[in-house]
Amino acid sequence: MDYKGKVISKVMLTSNVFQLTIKVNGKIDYKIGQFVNLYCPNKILPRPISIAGGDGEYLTFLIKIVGEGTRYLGGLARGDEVKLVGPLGKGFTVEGTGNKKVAIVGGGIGIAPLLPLTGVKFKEVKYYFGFKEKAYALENIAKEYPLTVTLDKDGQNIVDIFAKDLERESFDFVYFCGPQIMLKKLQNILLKKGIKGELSTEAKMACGVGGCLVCTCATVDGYKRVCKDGPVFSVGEVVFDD
Amino acid sequence: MDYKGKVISKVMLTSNVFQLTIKVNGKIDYKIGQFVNLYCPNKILPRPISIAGGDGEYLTFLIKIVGEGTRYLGGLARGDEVKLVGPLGKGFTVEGTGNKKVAIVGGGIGIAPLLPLTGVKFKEVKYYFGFKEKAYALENIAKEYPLTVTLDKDGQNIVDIFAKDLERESFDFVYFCGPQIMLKKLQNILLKKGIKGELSTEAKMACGVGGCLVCTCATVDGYKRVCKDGPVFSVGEVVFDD
Amino acid sequence: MIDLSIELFQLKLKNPVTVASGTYGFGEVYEKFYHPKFLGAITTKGLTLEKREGNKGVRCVETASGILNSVGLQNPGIDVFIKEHLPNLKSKGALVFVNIAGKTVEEFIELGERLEKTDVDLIELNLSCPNVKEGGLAFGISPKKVGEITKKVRMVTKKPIVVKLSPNVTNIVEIAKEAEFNGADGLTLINTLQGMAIDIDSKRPILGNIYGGLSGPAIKPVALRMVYDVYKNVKIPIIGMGGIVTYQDAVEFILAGASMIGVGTGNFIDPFAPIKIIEGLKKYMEIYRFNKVEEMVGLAHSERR
Amino acid sequence: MIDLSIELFQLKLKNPVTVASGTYGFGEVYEKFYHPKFLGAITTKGLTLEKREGNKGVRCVETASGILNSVGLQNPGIDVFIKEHLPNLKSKGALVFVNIAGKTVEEFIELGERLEKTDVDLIELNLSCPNVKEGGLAFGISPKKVGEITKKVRMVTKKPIVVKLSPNVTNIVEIAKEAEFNGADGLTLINTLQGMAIDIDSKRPILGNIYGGLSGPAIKPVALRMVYDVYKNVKIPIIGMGGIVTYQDAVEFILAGASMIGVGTGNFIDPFAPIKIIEGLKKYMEIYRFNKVEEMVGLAHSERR
Ligand SMILES: Cc1cc2nc3c(=O)[nH]c(=O)nc-3n(C[C@H](O)[C@H](O)[C@H](O)COP(=O)(O)OP(=O)(O)OC[C@H]3O[C@@H](n4cnc5c(N)ncnc54)[C@H](O)[C@@H]3O)c2cc1C
Ligand SMILES: Cc1cc2nc3c(=O)[nH]c(=O)nc-3n(C[C@H](O)[C@H](O)[C@H](O)COP(=O)(O)OP(=O)(O)OC[C@H]3O[C@@H](n4cnc5c(N)ncnc54)[C@H](O)[C@@H]3O)c2cc1C
Ligand SMILES: Cc1cc2nc3c(=O)[nH]c(=O)nc-3n(C[C@H](O)[C@H](O)[C@H](O)COP(=O)(O)O)c2cc1C
Ligand SMILES: Cc1cc2nc3c(=O)[nH]c(=O)nc-3n(C[C@H](O)[C@H](O)[C@H](O)COP(=O)(O)O)c2cc1C
Ligand code: FES
Ligand code: FES
Repeated sequence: MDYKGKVISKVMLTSNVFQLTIKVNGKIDYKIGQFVNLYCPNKILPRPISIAGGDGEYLTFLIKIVGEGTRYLGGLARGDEVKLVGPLGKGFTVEGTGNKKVAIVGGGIGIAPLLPLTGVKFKEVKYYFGFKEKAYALENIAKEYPLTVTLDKDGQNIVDIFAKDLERESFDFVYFCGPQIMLKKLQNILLKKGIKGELSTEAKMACGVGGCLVCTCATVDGYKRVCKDGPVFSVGEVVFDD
Repeated sequence: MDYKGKVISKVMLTSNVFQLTIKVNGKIDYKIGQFVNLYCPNKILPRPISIAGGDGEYLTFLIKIVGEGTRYLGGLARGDEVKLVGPLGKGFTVEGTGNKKVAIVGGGIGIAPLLPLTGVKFKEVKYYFGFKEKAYALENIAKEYPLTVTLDKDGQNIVDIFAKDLERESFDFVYFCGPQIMLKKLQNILLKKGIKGELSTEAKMACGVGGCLVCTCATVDGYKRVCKDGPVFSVGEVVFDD
Repeated sequence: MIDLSIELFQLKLKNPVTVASGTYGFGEVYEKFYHPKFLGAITTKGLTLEKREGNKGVRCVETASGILNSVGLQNPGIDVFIKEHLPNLKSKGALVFVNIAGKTVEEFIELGERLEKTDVDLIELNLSCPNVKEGGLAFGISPKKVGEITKKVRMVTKKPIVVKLSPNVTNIVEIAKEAEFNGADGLTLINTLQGMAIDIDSKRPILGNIYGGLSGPAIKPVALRMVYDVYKNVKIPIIGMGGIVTYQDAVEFILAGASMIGVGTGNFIDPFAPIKIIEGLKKYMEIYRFNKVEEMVGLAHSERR
Repeated sequence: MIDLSIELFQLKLKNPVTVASGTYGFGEVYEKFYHPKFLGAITTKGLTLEKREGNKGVRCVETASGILNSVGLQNPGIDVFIKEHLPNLKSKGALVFVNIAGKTVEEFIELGERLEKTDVDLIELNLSCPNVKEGGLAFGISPKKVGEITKKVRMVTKKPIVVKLSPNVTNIVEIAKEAEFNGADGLTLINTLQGMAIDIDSKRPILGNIYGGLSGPAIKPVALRMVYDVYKNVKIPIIGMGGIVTYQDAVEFILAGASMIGVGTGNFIDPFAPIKIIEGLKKYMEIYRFNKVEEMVGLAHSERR
């Protein structure tokens, strides 16, 4: 469960988003959508970060610098060591989707856990990856990942774009991740249309393994632990705040 | 008063003592015996470290790793930055000693503040530098500094050796620094013989500039601040514990 | 030979290391790191009579060398615990300390009665939770209430009772004595310090519950002081906790007077912390030639050696 | 235009930033870093009637994000201060807040009387020093004593009086109200939390005085909570302190209800901390379009915005 990772590369994709690739002293057999706890010596709690790719021996992360922990991670350089624990949480359901037409909708850094889905065989798949800032997007992300990226158009965000497509196109299953407000909007749309799907949500965590109950989110079955019962939940499960 | 230093070199002299040379963004006009506060990002308080040499633009330190702060400093590498404040404290009196025969007595890492005295002209000077561990001494220290080093002989420490010499030789002035027990013993000897001198003492510090009063030591005139009224005191001033 | 085992509360413990209530769930989630039987005992999350959902909104913030939590005693209720979690826990071969929290004196009695019929090994009375509106801290700051609850639970169970004290008081010694006088077999200290944090952008308290309990290395000096003071004034054993992450921390608490120590926030900082502490204690005892933990307990009180 | 000046205690302050008593000497030693007149006010080391040598042995240990100190009110005595230090301080153009500590009620009165005849700007009653045997904390934990001392000093001076409270209590609000009721013009909170540390090699408490006061970032969540609670319950202004190092910390305290903030341990962490805080406050007010500090005070109490 606990590993030492050696930094293989760190690439800044934008001024505050970077791709980190590490080699693990072992092999992490992960499910798509799972995350690891990365330890930052300048903070006492580890930072939960989704596995954005890799074969388990090598792991790739896509990380946005938002505070001291991620700033530390952003300062890592080739050869540095990083302590990690994982894989943690429940992943996306990808069994039995081979005959399904799916949409994958990601907002901002929320694309991270969705990226490994690019390796899954679906009957048909369409990506909706939206970014607020220009620089964040296309040129760099698309260069690094084998994706067709649908970009934010002026005034419209990725959910609006997807909703418009939904008017003339239908999907069997939707995977999505992004800011809370986006998750809420999209879940409402899917519920109304009766489309199934899974989302990955976030909460401030402490243990990351299900022991402390600080990371709960409200669901139709009461509070659940994002770290252990999630971060992936089915459409309709999570009850978002107003 | 506050500077940024760039590490020019770090040389391990023993397994836990290293010589650190930094280039300061400015020039620190220091007196021999003064110290600086080196900031360690993993600790909240700075670490007081004697200036062991250098022209003020370049500074050399001799540091022993004893805890987390000094361990951090020992991990610095060429090119790293280190924040420092100084010069702090009162230095040794070196005015009017040109016609004096002096002894310079240092124990272990206590030699650090004494090293710049090698650049002072005395009528005559004799060094007594003692080390507990073999490795600590001669080969490495003497290689780095233009010194004749008197080594600990079995069962005898540097104070014993110096005391024996005092039986057949006399000195006008003694500079010394080292563990508390050594300072106490040597001060007693000098008081008895009526020989003048100065010692540099230590205390746990917080501010380093005289504002907080945590670093006091007992003197014949009451408690004094080691950081501001010291660390150099005249023989007879400091009242050591039993 | 170094022997970490210790007899306490009429129990024979493998070693003096447990986990702090609320940081370890019901023992199952840390199994991927090590087998729970290696611990001296497991301490469960605080249990109430009825199921509790806990507090709304953000429940945790990291602070300088500490964390604030405001879980608010989320738990499935004592009956679910007894039926679903306890058998599994006991089957692991670990001693089980159960932390309970009543909203009223009667609830504490009821909780004690229900546990009396089970095979839990020890009952820890949580008279110090800062994150609930009723009971909790309100009881823990009153020596009288602490005495009363201890006495009444004492009457319904033969199991060892340990009273967990709050640091948010003027005089913890007075409260400790009251617990001892009324029949407690031991004391756990400390629970969390009340604190808060504010988001300077939204300009609102960060935690949904506004207040939270501060734990972790930041509070160690305070916890240590309280263990030291209480040790001087009571005869029953102390389970010390508050910021313990390394074996060095654990030794400090034992020297201050703790017969046993608990790791809480330390589990988040390093999931192997309890195991490393057990190994470190052994090493320390080897170096300083202690054979039994008992020889170290309270040594910091003796004259300069 | 952003205006950091603030009127408090019938004084016009350049800005709401002072230094915490005991961390800044009598203002002279930090002059090599910046001119004291840039501060809203200077607060002196605690003064007593007679000269005090302070505590023996080690007086400071670093802990996780904090420090323990046990200086024990070393100071030259009030008369030496008035004669030798005050004129120099006043000549700097800074407002001078004087922290005083009596062993008895009578000593507090006497200290107040002597200061009344000087040009100090404010008197801070230290009813919370954990490092002395008489007075200090023993007064600070008793609402009655706090009230009595406030009232009696009030009678001998027209200068503004601020009462400095201890966090080592069950109910700081009750004590704050007592000070307000008896005529305090303001409150300073918090003083240090009582703590200790043990050397696991010598197996003895590290501090010569065994106990010390914990300060620094570690205690910030506790200090913030107390400022927030007291603000809700009193009308007089609060000088907030406890772990403030950056302007973000300062903003948290102001939003919680502090009209002014003090930097203590922060001075050791960064000698320029108070100056950087003043600059940072300006920047923050610019971003969030505040014109006066008063607009920010206590904002965390208002409904979600
Ligand atoms: C299951 C899970 C998977 C995650 N996967 C990723 C990932 O793949 N890549 C990634 O970059 N992040 C991911 N995150 C978010 C990441 O864990 C946090 O951004 C990180 O912990 C922040 O740490 P910090 O020390 O940098 O910031 P902190 O100092 O903890 O916070 C700094 C500020 O940023 C705010 N903040 C915290 N988290 C976020 C956030 N997610 N977005 C915006 N502001 C935030 C805080 O409220 C605070 O104001 C994931 C989170 C979870 C729960
Ligand atoms: C004026 C002055 C000048 C100094 N000059 C130098 C110098 O030139 N070179 C140098 O190496 N050190 C020097 N020191 C000592 C140095 O400041 C300390 O060793 C350092 O602060 C320890 O920090 P740390 O974080 O590594 O250890 P800490 O974590 O603070 O302490 C670790 C352990 O080591 C013990 N300890 C602390 N200081 C010492 C010590 N000096 N010797 C042995 N054990 C100690 C502590 O009690 C503790 O148990 C000087 C001290 C003073 C006051
Ligand atoms: C997330 C979390 C949940 C907690 N829940 C409980 C609880 O249910 N009952 C209880 O008595 N203490 C609870 N505590 C307090 C801890 O058991 C412990 O007393 C405190 O955290 C201090 O120890 P530490 O610094 O090692 O964490 C909780 C602490 C944390 C951090
Ligand atoms: C070294 C030191 C000395 C102190 N001396 C005094 C004092 O004389 N009088 C007083 O009221 N508070 C004293 N204090 C307490 C501080 O003024 C302040 O209340 C406390 O340290 C919390 O603030 P901080 O975390 O910013 O340091 C002292 C604190 C320290 C660290
Ligand atoms: S982070 Fe501890 S339960 Fe989820
Ligand atoms: S370290 Fe503050 S007075 Fe010496």
